[in-house]
Amino acid sequence: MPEHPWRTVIALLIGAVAFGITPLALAHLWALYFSPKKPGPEKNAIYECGLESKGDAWIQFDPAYYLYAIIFLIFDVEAIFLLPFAVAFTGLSMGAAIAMLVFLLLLVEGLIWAWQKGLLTWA
Amino acid sequence: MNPLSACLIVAAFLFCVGLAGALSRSSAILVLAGIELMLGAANLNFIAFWRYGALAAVSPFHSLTGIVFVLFSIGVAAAEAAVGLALILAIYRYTKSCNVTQITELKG
Amino acid sequence: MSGKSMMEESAIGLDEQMGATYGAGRHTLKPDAEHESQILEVAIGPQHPSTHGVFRMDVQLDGERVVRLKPVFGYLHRNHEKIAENAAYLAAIPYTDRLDYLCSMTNNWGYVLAVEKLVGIAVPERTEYIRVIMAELTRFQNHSALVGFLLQDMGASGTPLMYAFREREKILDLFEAVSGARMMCNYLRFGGVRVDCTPEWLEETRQLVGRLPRFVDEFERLLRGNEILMARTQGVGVLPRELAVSAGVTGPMLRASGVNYDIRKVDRYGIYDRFKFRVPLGEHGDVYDRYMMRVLEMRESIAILEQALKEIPDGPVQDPKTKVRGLRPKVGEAYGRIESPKGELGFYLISDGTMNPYRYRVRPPCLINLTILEDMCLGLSVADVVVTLGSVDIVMGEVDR
Amino acid sequence: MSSPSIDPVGVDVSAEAIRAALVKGVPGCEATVVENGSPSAQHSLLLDHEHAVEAATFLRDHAEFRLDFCSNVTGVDWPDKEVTEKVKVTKVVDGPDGPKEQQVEETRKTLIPGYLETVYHLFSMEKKHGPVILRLRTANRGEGNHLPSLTPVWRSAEFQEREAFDLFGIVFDGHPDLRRILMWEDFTDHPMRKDYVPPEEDEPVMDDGCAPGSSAEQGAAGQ
Amino acid sequence: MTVSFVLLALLTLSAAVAAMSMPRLIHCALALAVAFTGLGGIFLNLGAEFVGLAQLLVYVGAVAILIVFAILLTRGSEVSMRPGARSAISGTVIALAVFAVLAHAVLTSGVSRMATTAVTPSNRVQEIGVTLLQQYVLPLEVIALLLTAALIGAVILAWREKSPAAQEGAETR
Amino acid sequence: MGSEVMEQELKDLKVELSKHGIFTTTLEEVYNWGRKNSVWPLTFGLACCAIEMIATSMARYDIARFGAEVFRPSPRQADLMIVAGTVTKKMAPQVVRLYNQMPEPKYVIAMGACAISGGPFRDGYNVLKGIDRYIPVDVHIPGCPPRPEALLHAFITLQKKIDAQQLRGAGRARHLKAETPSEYPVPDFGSHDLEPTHNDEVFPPRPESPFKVLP
Amino acid sequence: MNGYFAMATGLAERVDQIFVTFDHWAVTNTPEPLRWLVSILLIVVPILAVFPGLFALTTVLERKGLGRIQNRYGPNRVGPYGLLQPIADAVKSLTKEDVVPRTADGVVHYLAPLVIVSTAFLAYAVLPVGRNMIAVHLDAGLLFFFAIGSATELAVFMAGWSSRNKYSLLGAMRAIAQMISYEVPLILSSIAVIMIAGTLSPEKIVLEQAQYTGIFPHWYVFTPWGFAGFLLFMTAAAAETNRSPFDLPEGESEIIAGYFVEYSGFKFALFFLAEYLEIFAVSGLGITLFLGGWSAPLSFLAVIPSWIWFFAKLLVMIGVFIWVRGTMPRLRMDQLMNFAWKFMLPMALIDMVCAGVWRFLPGGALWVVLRWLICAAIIVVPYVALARGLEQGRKIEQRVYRYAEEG
Amino acid sequence: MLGEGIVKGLIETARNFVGSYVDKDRLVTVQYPEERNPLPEAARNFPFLLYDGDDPEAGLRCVSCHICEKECPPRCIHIEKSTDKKPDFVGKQQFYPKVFNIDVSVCMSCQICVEVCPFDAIRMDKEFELSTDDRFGGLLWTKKELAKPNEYYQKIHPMEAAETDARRAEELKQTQAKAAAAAAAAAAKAAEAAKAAEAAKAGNGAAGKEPSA
Repeated sequence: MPEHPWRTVIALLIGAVAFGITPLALAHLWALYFSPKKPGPEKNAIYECGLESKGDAWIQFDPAYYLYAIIFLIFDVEAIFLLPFAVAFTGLSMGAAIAMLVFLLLLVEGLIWAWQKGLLTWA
Repeated sequence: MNPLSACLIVAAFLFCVGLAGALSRSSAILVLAGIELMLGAANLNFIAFWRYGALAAVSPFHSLTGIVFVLFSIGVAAAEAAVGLALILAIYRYTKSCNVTQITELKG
Repeated sequence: MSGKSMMEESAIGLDEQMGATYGAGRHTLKPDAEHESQILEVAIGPQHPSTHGVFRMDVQLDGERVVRLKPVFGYLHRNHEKIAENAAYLAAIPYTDRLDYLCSMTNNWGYVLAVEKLVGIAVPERTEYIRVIMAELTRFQNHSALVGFLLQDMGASGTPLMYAFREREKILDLFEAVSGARMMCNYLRFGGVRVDCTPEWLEETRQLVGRLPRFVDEFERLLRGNEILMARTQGVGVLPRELAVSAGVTGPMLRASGVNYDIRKVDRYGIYDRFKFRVPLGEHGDVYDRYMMRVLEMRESIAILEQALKEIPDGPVQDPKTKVRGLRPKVGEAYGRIESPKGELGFYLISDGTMNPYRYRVRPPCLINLTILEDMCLGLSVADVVVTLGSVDIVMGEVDR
Repeated sequence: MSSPSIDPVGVDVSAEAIRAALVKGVPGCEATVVENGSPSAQHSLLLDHEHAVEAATFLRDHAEFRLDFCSNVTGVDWPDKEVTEKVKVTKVVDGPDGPKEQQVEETRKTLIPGYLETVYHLFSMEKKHGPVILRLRTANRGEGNHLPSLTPVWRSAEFQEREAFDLFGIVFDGHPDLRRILMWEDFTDHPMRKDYVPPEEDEPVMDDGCAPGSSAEQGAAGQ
Repeated sequence: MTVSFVLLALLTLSAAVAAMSMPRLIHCALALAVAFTGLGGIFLNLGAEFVGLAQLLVYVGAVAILIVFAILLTRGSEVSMRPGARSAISGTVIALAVFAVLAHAVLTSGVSRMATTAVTPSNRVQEIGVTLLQQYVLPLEVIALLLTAALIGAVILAWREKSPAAQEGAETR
Repeated sequence: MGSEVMEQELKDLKVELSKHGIFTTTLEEVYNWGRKNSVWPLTFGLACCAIEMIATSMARYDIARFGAEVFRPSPRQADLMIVAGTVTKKMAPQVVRLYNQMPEPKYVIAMGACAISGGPFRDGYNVLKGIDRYIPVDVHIPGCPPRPEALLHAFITLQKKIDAQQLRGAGRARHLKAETPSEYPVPDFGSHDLEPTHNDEVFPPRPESPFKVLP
Repeated sequence: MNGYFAMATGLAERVDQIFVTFDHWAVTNTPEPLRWLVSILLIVVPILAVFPGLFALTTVLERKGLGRIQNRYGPNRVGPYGLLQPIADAVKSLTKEDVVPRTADGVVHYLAPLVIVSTAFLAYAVLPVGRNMIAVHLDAGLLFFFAIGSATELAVFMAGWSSRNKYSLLGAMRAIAQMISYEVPLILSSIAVIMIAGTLSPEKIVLEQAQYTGIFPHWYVFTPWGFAGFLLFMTAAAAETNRSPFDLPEGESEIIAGYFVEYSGFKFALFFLAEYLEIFAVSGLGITLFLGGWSAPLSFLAVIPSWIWFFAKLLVMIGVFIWVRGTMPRLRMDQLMNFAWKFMLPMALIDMVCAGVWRFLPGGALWVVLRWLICAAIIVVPYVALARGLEQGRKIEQRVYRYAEEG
Repeated sequence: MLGEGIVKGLIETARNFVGSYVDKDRLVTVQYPEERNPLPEAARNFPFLLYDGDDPEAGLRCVSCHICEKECPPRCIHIEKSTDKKPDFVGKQQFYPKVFNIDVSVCMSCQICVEVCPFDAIRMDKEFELSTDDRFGGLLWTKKELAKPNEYYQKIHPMEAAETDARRAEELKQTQAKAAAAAAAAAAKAAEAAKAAEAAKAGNGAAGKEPSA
């Protein structure tokens, strides 16, 4: 087992997909044999509180989401660098820790800047 | 073909797919995506050489260079993606288009 | 193909619609000339979990911010007025039950009061007390249910609503014991009430009223200090005082904006001048104030109930001179109004001397309180709109009649 | 029960007093007191179209009246009435003995043209008095169904005037958003008018021709 | 060269091709996410556990989201997304040429004859951390600086200056 | 000769059927058991009755005991439409559309006088005289409004009805037949009334009913 | 006496390791060519059986628990105590018609629930549910967990976008914004643990905590940074999994049912399954990181098998989630985001610094209390400051009301 | 302090959760089909027609006066008067309803019919378990379904029924007394007449049959 960790992960993935597909397939079979599907123009229209849906849902969206995504991306990358540091932390000297603190502070600076600019306030 | 060259071929193909996309697609976003793919291909090369290259055997001091390089590369790519997409957004705001050809046309 | 043209269309349409700004004190939120994101037009309702029935708001969203909101009514327009104009005076009483279907007793009272004005009927003393008791019980259950619904709109998984309905059921049991029905009591009559309440009933009511403060305490412990509730409601859906007055907003909503106007105090109808009770006033006019008005008024209702239950005299419950069936008022008109739990509930009657009212008009507090819905909601997010609507306390039966 | 029309401080807001103030304060305003025969004694003021908005603003801003709260707005339909009266007329009748003046009883039918009416119930939140009742009447029930809108004076009239437009067909000039409010847009009738006839409905009936629970006279009850 | 490698390479490459050629932008973005996942899989397959997972975390979890957002924010451009015939052909031709050169280089260089190490070089996360903080401190700080600069730059680019009133409101909050 | 073949085939079919018989029966039982115990209503209240419907889901009556407290706001996930209150003509198209958008199997409870027949408001010009003019109704609850217990009773009635439905054969449930429609035409807003005023396919509800629609 | 004790511990050990032993036995008794298959099946099948089972149990427990909070019974008629309720729901969902909107993007619409379920299952690969009971031994196990978790966002987006429904798209956007915002504090608050434990492997983190001083365990939740980290982690976890009070993406009262508005039948059930699986997984991770994983809360309780402890802790966590759901209203989008970026993120960073300080302060006898106090101060002072900032910045206060003067 | 109110709320819900196991007030569910809260005496749902004695036809109190039909706000009552008459409980000849239908799918349970009925013929039932899948057949109640004996009324509304019964007994007594008085008067008259003339049989019978109203 330990020598093939990914094999287990792949097996789990396959199992999980099968777990999802099996009931869907069963439901499909059920529909095939017993309960016929009855699609229709009204039934398969978009739901909107009982009204006919006006306009498209696929519209241009609010840029506020984008700002958060950028900040998230930056911090996600930061986490990638923090993780090895954290693992090695117990064996590291104070100097290395301070180096990481500097790394952290540099990023926090960006955060504080964004905060002060009012970016972290959802529009 | 040994594993290393297989990796390199795959990376080269990936790079070229990205290149083809970046060159032929008119959407600036996809151009950026193509560039990301090319960066990914480069990362793959780093990893391949780290894994199969002789460097690790030669110098334990440099055994992790490939990995660390990929980490840095990921960081740079992320920064690039953030700024690039923001740029596209900013351009889109003024030209109402992120079509590369249109943008150049508009600039005259 | 569709993308660009649609975007333009909606932008143009919006500008045109926005051109039509009007009205005293109407706020408008003009969208910026170049819109960052496209306007999303969403219909909230008529089937929506938080429109309190079949109400619809046509909302235009910029991201999640509301830039335009048009209420659409009429999904429950049941022609109450037309039906009442075709029926005898008595037959309208059960229909008033179904106006604001949470508060049938006060609706009865409003109508009966108008008819009593139109005909000039005196009401026996005991009846006045019974009416006050019924009205305040109604107010209590309405307010508690409203707080529950408001929290439901805020996304609480039903717990406050369950507690509110737990108490409401007890009050409905009382209503049922005296009038025979839980919700549609059809209890008040011109010059009286239909049947007297028994001493046992009064005793039960006293016991229940004694337990009600505990329930309000529980409610307050559960909700009052909750940071999420405060964050969700404070500073949201602000209704300025001047606009509230101009728009004819009444009831707890008006008082939350700081206007001291309670018809129980102003008109002193019934025997409300005999009871000591206070009128709570808000300062900010936001959702939190409106919510707190309800909670504080629940406590005042308990105070009135205690006094009324103590002082209620014996006596007849029906004015013997009044002809309940086949009432035929003189030619004339009358406007009678009461402080229903939701605001000023008025009935305007014109008699042409026949058995049926010539004109029967309900002045629905809910509908008029909705006038300023758009003004309160502009610039808020959908979540806030839902909460603001919840704090207005509407019942579609009354809005659309 | 205290009388609601007199405020405890003592500002007289009876229809007559308001009329006097209006005539003085709004030049050219024609205000007529409409008497109310019922015990409620809520008399009202009939205003002319031209000065209605001005008069309303005057009442709203008047330091003593301060009628800042327009509570109730409603339409009333008064259809054309045919009044039948018996009149004694002296006529020259050709009798067998020559023309002769004779008292003849004749039924004369006069058509009183109908009109639509809007009634506004005003109160004061500041002074806590009221009601003051204003009425506006249209010229007729057809083309002349126009009235000035008081929504610019009181926001609370907005939906209620829309409702009167929807159900009675009164057109309010100057209303910011006059659309149907209760019925759907394509609906063409004004159902609260007295002469409205609801559409024929297909009623399920039993074999013996009687609808479940509804007798013949009930079928006509909707009108 | 194992079966898993071939499968992953096929997945990655086909997803990449799909990402670069599908007409609907969102589909491209989703295919791109699959390509990134496949690439991460190849990394894992090559034994670079940390990097593979980091690739998944950053690319699938963040970059793909960013691209999706960017697409949703610039929706007006979705109209003419089919690659123009001429540019597509020229782009493909250039890319194929580049590929030919690269493949030739790979196959003819000494790499293809190089003896590959049988064992995976050690890459425990702890060692990565130590290496990072002992050998590459300066690049690390530079990356931090770069990220901060990217954050600020991207935000300034993407952020439309609000009206003064709105900003005041934002600040008082 | 033809008839002999037919007979033989019929016999085979019977054998085949009996083989599957047990299977079908148990399947039917499980199917009905699952459906009847997991009826999720649509969050959908129209008028007064809606308050009693809410009361039914509240602590005193607790419809959750039957597993039916999962009020789903989206018709896609709902099984039961409780038409709780007056359906006005303005609302009727929306109700029909919501019904249409529910996936099969779906059930309708007409709660209260108004939903069944227009009730006290049936003389109104804007009131639909019963929702069964446009969509098929499974259970009617008279009352104005019906008590919460009455709704629970109707719910139990519906459960019994579901339990009695067959999976196979000519008598199988409506939604299992391919030919029965799953969506009904949505009426249009006319200038005086809804058009059409009722749907001939569903109204009057039973062919053998003593009631007929007179034009 | 000693003998008995040894026997008891031996027996406890045996019971504790019963599944592991069975696993070994089964694998060794399988013919060689099939061994890999059996060993994998013995890992995959239990995961695919136990956690969906737990999901079924949780749905009914949640409904009953909410019921009890609300003075009622909850489901109690389907099967004994209503326990068969989820099975009825499953049968119903399975036989329900599947409606896909006409204008929807069919393929993406179909794939979304599958992707979300598969990724939810994958997270269990690195969750130690008992002593020696972990599916995959990964050096970077935690990173694997987070990397897999981040795929959920795309699945949610797929669901919301492909339906082409306004509510679902709004819900999806909300969900993504929320998930990315809370993923940062989620990772950062676990970094504090990693710093002290010095490993990314969940099983090693548990082993670090499964030591006892006297009878008390070394759970990280008992340190100031661990306690703060635990609260931060669980708050972020609730937000990551869209649990109340962070259930905005499916805020019924606002946007109908969020990103799965248009899903019916079993696809809808799959979303629910995935959501609960994520809750279990992330709660399990919280337990692993802060609550000592499968280790017993007191040393002498270790006789009870480790997997029982794990699931007991998991049930408690689920109970808390239900309890919170029964109490709280929902946050608003801006508040949610502000809370994430202006409170959670700074607190998580400070928590990391606190963990660093903890490590560098000496652990001598006298220092134990002092270290504790210093670290607590590092946490509490910013907490108060940030909480104040959140409250005062938004002018949130308990108000006092005046009454009209008697007239 | 941030979190204080939330903790308070959590405590409150926890109290209710625990309370639901120990406190009757915190578990208020009445498990309907098995348990029921007793309906109060005044409870009302739909009207029914009362009859005295055993025969629903003969004992029906309704005299087909149409008052309820006219007063019913939703107009759900449909009555057709008979052409012949039958005696009521005091023996007076009255019409009876040939058809008496109530469309319970329309009835709004307002009780106005009961209020206005001068003959104590219509009362409100408490029965509410009336769900049916039969839209018309099940919800249009004819005389047959509506007629319920007085005992039923006494059972569901004991106090009200006692009052009504007492009043009716009183009425009956008065009528009988009147009849007796009339009979006595007639007898006296007859005796007088007998004195005057010998034919008195016919007068006696007529007086007994027709009490003065």
